[in-house]
Amino acid sequence: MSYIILYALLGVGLFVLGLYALIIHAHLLRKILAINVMGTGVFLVLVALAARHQDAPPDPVPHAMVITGIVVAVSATALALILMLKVYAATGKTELHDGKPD
Amino acid sequence: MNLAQSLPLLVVASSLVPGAIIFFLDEKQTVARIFLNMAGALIKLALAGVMLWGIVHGYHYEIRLPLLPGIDLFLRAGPLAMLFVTLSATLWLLTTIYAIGYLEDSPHRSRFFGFFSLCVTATAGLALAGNLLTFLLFYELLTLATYPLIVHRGTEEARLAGRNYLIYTIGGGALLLLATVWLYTLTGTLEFTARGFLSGLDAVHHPALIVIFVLFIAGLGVKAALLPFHGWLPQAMVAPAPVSALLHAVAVVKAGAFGIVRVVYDVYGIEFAADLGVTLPLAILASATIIYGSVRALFQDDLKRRLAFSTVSQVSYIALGVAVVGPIATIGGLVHLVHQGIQKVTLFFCAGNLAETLGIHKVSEMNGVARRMPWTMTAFTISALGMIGLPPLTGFISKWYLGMGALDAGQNWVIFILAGSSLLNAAYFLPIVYAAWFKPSPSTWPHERSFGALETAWPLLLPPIITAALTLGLGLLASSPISPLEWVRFIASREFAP
Amino acid sequence: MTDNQQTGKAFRLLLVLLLSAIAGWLAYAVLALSSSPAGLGEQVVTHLDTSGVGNPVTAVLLNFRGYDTLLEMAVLLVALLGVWSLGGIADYRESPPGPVLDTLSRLLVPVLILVAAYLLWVGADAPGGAFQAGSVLGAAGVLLLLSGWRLGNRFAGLLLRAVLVLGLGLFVIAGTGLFLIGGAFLEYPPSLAGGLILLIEAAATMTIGATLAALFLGNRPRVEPDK
Amino acid sequence: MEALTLLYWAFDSLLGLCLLWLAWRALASPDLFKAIVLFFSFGLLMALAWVRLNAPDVALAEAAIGAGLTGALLLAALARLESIEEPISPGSNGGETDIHDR
Amino acid sequence: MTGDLLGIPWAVLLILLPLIGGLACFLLPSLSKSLGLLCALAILVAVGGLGWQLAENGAQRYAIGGWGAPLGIDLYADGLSLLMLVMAALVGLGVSVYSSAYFNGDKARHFWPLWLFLWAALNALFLSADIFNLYVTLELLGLAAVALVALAGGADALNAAMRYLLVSLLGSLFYLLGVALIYHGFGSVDIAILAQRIEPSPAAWSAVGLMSAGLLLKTALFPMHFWLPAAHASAPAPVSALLSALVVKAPFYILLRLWLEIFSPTGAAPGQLLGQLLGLLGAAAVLWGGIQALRQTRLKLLIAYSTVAQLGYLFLAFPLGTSIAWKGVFYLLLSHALAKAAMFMAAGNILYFCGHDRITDLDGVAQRLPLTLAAFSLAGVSIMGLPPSGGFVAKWLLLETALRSGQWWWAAILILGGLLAAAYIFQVIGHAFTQADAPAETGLVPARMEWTAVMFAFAAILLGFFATDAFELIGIGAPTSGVSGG
Repeated sequence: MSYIILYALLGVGLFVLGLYALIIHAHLLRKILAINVMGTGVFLVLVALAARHQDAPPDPVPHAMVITGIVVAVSATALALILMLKVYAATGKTELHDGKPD
Repeated sequence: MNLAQSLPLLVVASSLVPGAIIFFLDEKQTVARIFLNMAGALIKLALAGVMLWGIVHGYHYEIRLPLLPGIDLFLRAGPLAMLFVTLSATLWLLTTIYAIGYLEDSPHRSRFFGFFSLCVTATAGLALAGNLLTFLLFYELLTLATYPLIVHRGTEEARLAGRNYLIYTIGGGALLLLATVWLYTLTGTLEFTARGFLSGLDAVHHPALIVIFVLFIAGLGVKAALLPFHGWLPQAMVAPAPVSALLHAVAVVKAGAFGIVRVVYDVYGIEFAADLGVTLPLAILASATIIYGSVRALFQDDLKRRLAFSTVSQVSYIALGVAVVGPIATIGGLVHLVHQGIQKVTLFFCAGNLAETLGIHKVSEMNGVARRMPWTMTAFTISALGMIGLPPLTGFISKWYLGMGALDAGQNWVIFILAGSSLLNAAYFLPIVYAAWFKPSPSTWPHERSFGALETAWPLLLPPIITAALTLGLGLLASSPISPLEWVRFIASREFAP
Repeated sequence: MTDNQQTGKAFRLLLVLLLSAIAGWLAYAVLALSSSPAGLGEQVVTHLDTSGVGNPVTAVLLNFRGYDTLLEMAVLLVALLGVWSLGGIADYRESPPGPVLDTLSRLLVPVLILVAAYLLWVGADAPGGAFQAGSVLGAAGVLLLLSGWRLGNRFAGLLLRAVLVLGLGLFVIAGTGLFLIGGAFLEYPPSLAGGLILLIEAAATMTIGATLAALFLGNRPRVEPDK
Repeated sequence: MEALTLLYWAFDSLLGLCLLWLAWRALASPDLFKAIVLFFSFGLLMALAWVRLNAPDVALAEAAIGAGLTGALLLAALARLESIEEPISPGSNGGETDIHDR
Repeated sequence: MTGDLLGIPWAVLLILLPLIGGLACFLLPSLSKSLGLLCALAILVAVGGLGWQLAENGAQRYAIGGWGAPLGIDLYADGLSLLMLVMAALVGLGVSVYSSAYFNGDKARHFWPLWLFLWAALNALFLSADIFNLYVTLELLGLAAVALVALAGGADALNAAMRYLLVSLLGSLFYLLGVALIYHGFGSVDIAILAQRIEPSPAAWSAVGLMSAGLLLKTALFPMHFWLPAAHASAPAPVSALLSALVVKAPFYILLRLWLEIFSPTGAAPGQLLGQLLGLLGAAAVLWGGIQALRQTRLKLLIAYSTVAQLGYLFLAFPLGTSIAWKGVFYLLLSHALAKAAMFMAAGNILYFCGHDRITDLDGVAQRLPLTLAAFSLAGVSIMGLPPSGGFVAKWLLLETALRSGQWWWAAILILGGLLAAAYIFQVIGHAFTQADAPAETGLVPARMEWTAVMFAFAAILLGFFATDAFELIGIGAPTSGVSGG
């Protein structure tokens, strides 16, 4: 029971840290890193709480969810990176220009 | 879907179907377009006749189509509905003939006649509406159908007038929608019933009903050109003559007045409205509009703007007739619905003829025009005198009944309003008639077009003559069984059962 | 966020406060959760024998929640489609691979392929399975791409697309097949379950490997026979 | 408290702190390359965390995809970012035209 | 014959058809156009089958893999999902026909597989009854939508696509954290089971907050709408139609599902508070969207901001909460989808015809594309909520609930929103009646593109007449049962 809480809290911490970085940093690559860190945070919460009963073996369903999540995360990251490169090639900037009035 | 049910639908479809087809006609297919227009108009007139005859013999024509959960699209050919449908059918036929002549070779005629037919469909639907929702549906459809007609010419001025028209009518429509929904939440039904369906509601709702009444009058007042909401009407004169004729005599303005009649008689019931104390303010508002309209008309040099302000005042006679509680005043108000329509359409036809053949737009340019265009000017004079209210013309009858109704209801101040407005009418019509007949005509007209033997093209000349004859005929034969006066008396009897 | 320093600082402070409040609340919620009843663990164990696989995670991934995995394969494919539809980007590796990379990749790639096969096989009863094997295969592909190897023209067309589609295609075909022989969609009869899952996993491994390598490359192999 | 649970607690808290510190440095470091390398090591340590939560499948997936491939994608993207930087002046209309010169 | 026709699991077919179509289009790019259209028709037939099946034996629950709810994943189809599927099928068919003329060559090769996968994601999302499965469908939807937006290729499109991708991922992560908390709190991810097990607890509240925040971000409700206008305006025309009509409605559908079945039982005081907040944000969206739409100089941006405003209407039903209000929302979803698709296609035609969509220079164009302008104005009638359109029915029902429950301020918002819509739509239509010298030498815009736009607009108007029997279909399985009658 003991270390589960630690990892679950760590998960929440990573989630919030990633959110902070996503909002603060303008560079697209950093935003993508932040999204990945947030994702890892959520997965940590999912898996940590799955093992909260010391005696029983951990609940496999969250593990399957996390594996699916990781694959989804990597595909999203790949698309994001290539899109970032295209944005850079097209606009010459690695930040999102909000030219249009909000 | 037996015949009794299909008739109201057929009346609405008789202008919708040709309109839909005309939209897709190419500009050059004039024969097809004329045929479709005329066929639609004649069929609608025939159907209206059949239904008129049917109602007198006790048949019922109504149809219900599911629209909203709990409320249907309900078309019912009651006597009041038939009054307006017949009026709009006849005047649509004449205006179509006139429009074909007027827009001889101008661009976008398919688009014009398409929306023209849509307009009349909306008017017919609005007249036949059996409940407030159906009325609202066709009321908004009318707004959408008339906007393209106003901006038909595409000039900057026309588009500005169109924009103004929209601001007023869309705003009015929103108020009407709010009032209708609010009423529905209070009563749970929107069906028009002979002496209103609100008398049953308990007293706690009365303040809400007053506010709803104000919303109704505001929403309908926009189209009926009541005082604060009349601004769009004079500006809409920039539209071609058949559109001004259609707007003022047949469709838009009458829709507003008809709406007020429906709301007061078939939603609130005249007695319940009187108890609520809303009829008097309406009467005052109508009277104020009558006087205001006539006064403004005095100072308009442009002929069509003068006629527009005259309409603003004339339509309020109907509102006045409705607001004065009593069967005779009701008859006066309702019959004026028909009479004003016929007289005003004649005046606009004549104004269109003057503009089309001699290029005259200003009253000051009309000296001695009667010698050049005798037939048009006789029609103009007959209708003008009818407007003033000289016996034996139609205008006199409606003012007579209005006056008698006011006396009967003890509202003596209405007599002064009627007298005053008749004087004002005379003040802004007689100078025109005098100038046209007795003043020497100028050497050359602004830009004269000759049409051979006749003073102007026959499709431009025939409609005003017919409507002028109607003005005269309905005046003289007012008491004959088939006249609108008899029909209105038949309607009023239902509203005021002893 | 090119705001000037002063508001920048205030904004960051506010943001930190807000986010730490959210973190605090979430931590409280997670703490409260730690005492709640167990999840679906035992149900998975009870049904494990009829799922045709020993490892509970693979059982959940491929059998109990197979539909999730099917959609997730579609996600992978859509990501690749998206990357390819963005048009090409600069292919950075011009210079020939250095000697170290060259020998390393010659040694490592066969080993990686062997590891992938092993992971795939062992996935039935021990930790492993399609995704892990696929990603190791993908790593081998990346290594090859890094050392300058490119797919020959003949393979870059329909064949490559066939491999990319194999995993999802087989999954869908298996699912509909199972339905046609009378079960629900994707309902493995216990007897067939083991073999079928292994077949699907093999196809998935190939597809995931190829897709991840293609995602790394970034643009569609230029030679398109049937453009 | 026997020594073993004490040891677990020490290890977990150390791992947790290290993960948090790595994530924070990865997101906040000024140099992009250093950020990616830190993210890389964060991924590997995460694999260790999954093992501690006895989720071996997830550990494998994280090591192979999370750290391995995502790291490779990030590094490739960074390399391409720099390679695009010199030839095309920012603001040109997309790098498409000169891609096919090879 | 009818026995087994009813037996076919139309729900599964609805998901597999676009998936297989997408795979086939990817494999054989030269045939993609015909495959795509074929697939669109097949899906329409499948939706018909499902509708008939629902009408016959009520709401359907289909256990995938035969395992049943807590362990396996269930598909659940009731009136609400049928409505969304019909919407997706209609808009999908129209967009497919439009795109067959709009895209050609290399762009078409990329468009069709992405579009069919997006359609598969939509159908899977509308049918799924499992909140983690909804996460995967949301991701699939997001990635496909981003790729389609980026298909336009220009700097704006790429920039908008990037922002859209980041927002979509952020929203999904919030949603996933909510799913994690709910799963560990109540032991299941199936909506029906959760509906029974859920009771107010810190985990439940934070899950409600997180999931709602994630979904609101993806639905672009007012404060979080910043990404929508750029994305919907710079995407190619059929894609903008898809985004506004379907993609942006999917997260709203999930929020609706969760709200009606899971969150409303926790309808304690904070639940009402959240409802009022959503209503407030919706009202702000209606006003802000309308005002911004008025200020736009480009047509597609105007339509995009109109979407922001119309989405605001959808959230007005949360504080109202009665089943009539939900009926209004359901009908608004459908009529807005059709009308907005028609509008974006009209804008696409104008862009296709004269290369720009600056509203002030529309004069010459409006004369030459009468059909396109007719489509825009008919669709405008529905957006404004003027009778006889579908939009009017929805506005009427919402107004009725607002006035009946005494919350007249929502009624004021509805009326004001309608006036704002009238303002920005007639601003565009006004240009149609200017003097155009040369008569229309038509034939430049492919007929298919113009006629699909007109068909959609006409359908939005016709919706006004079929409200009653549409509501019978939507009522199957009583999607709003969890809500007070009234």
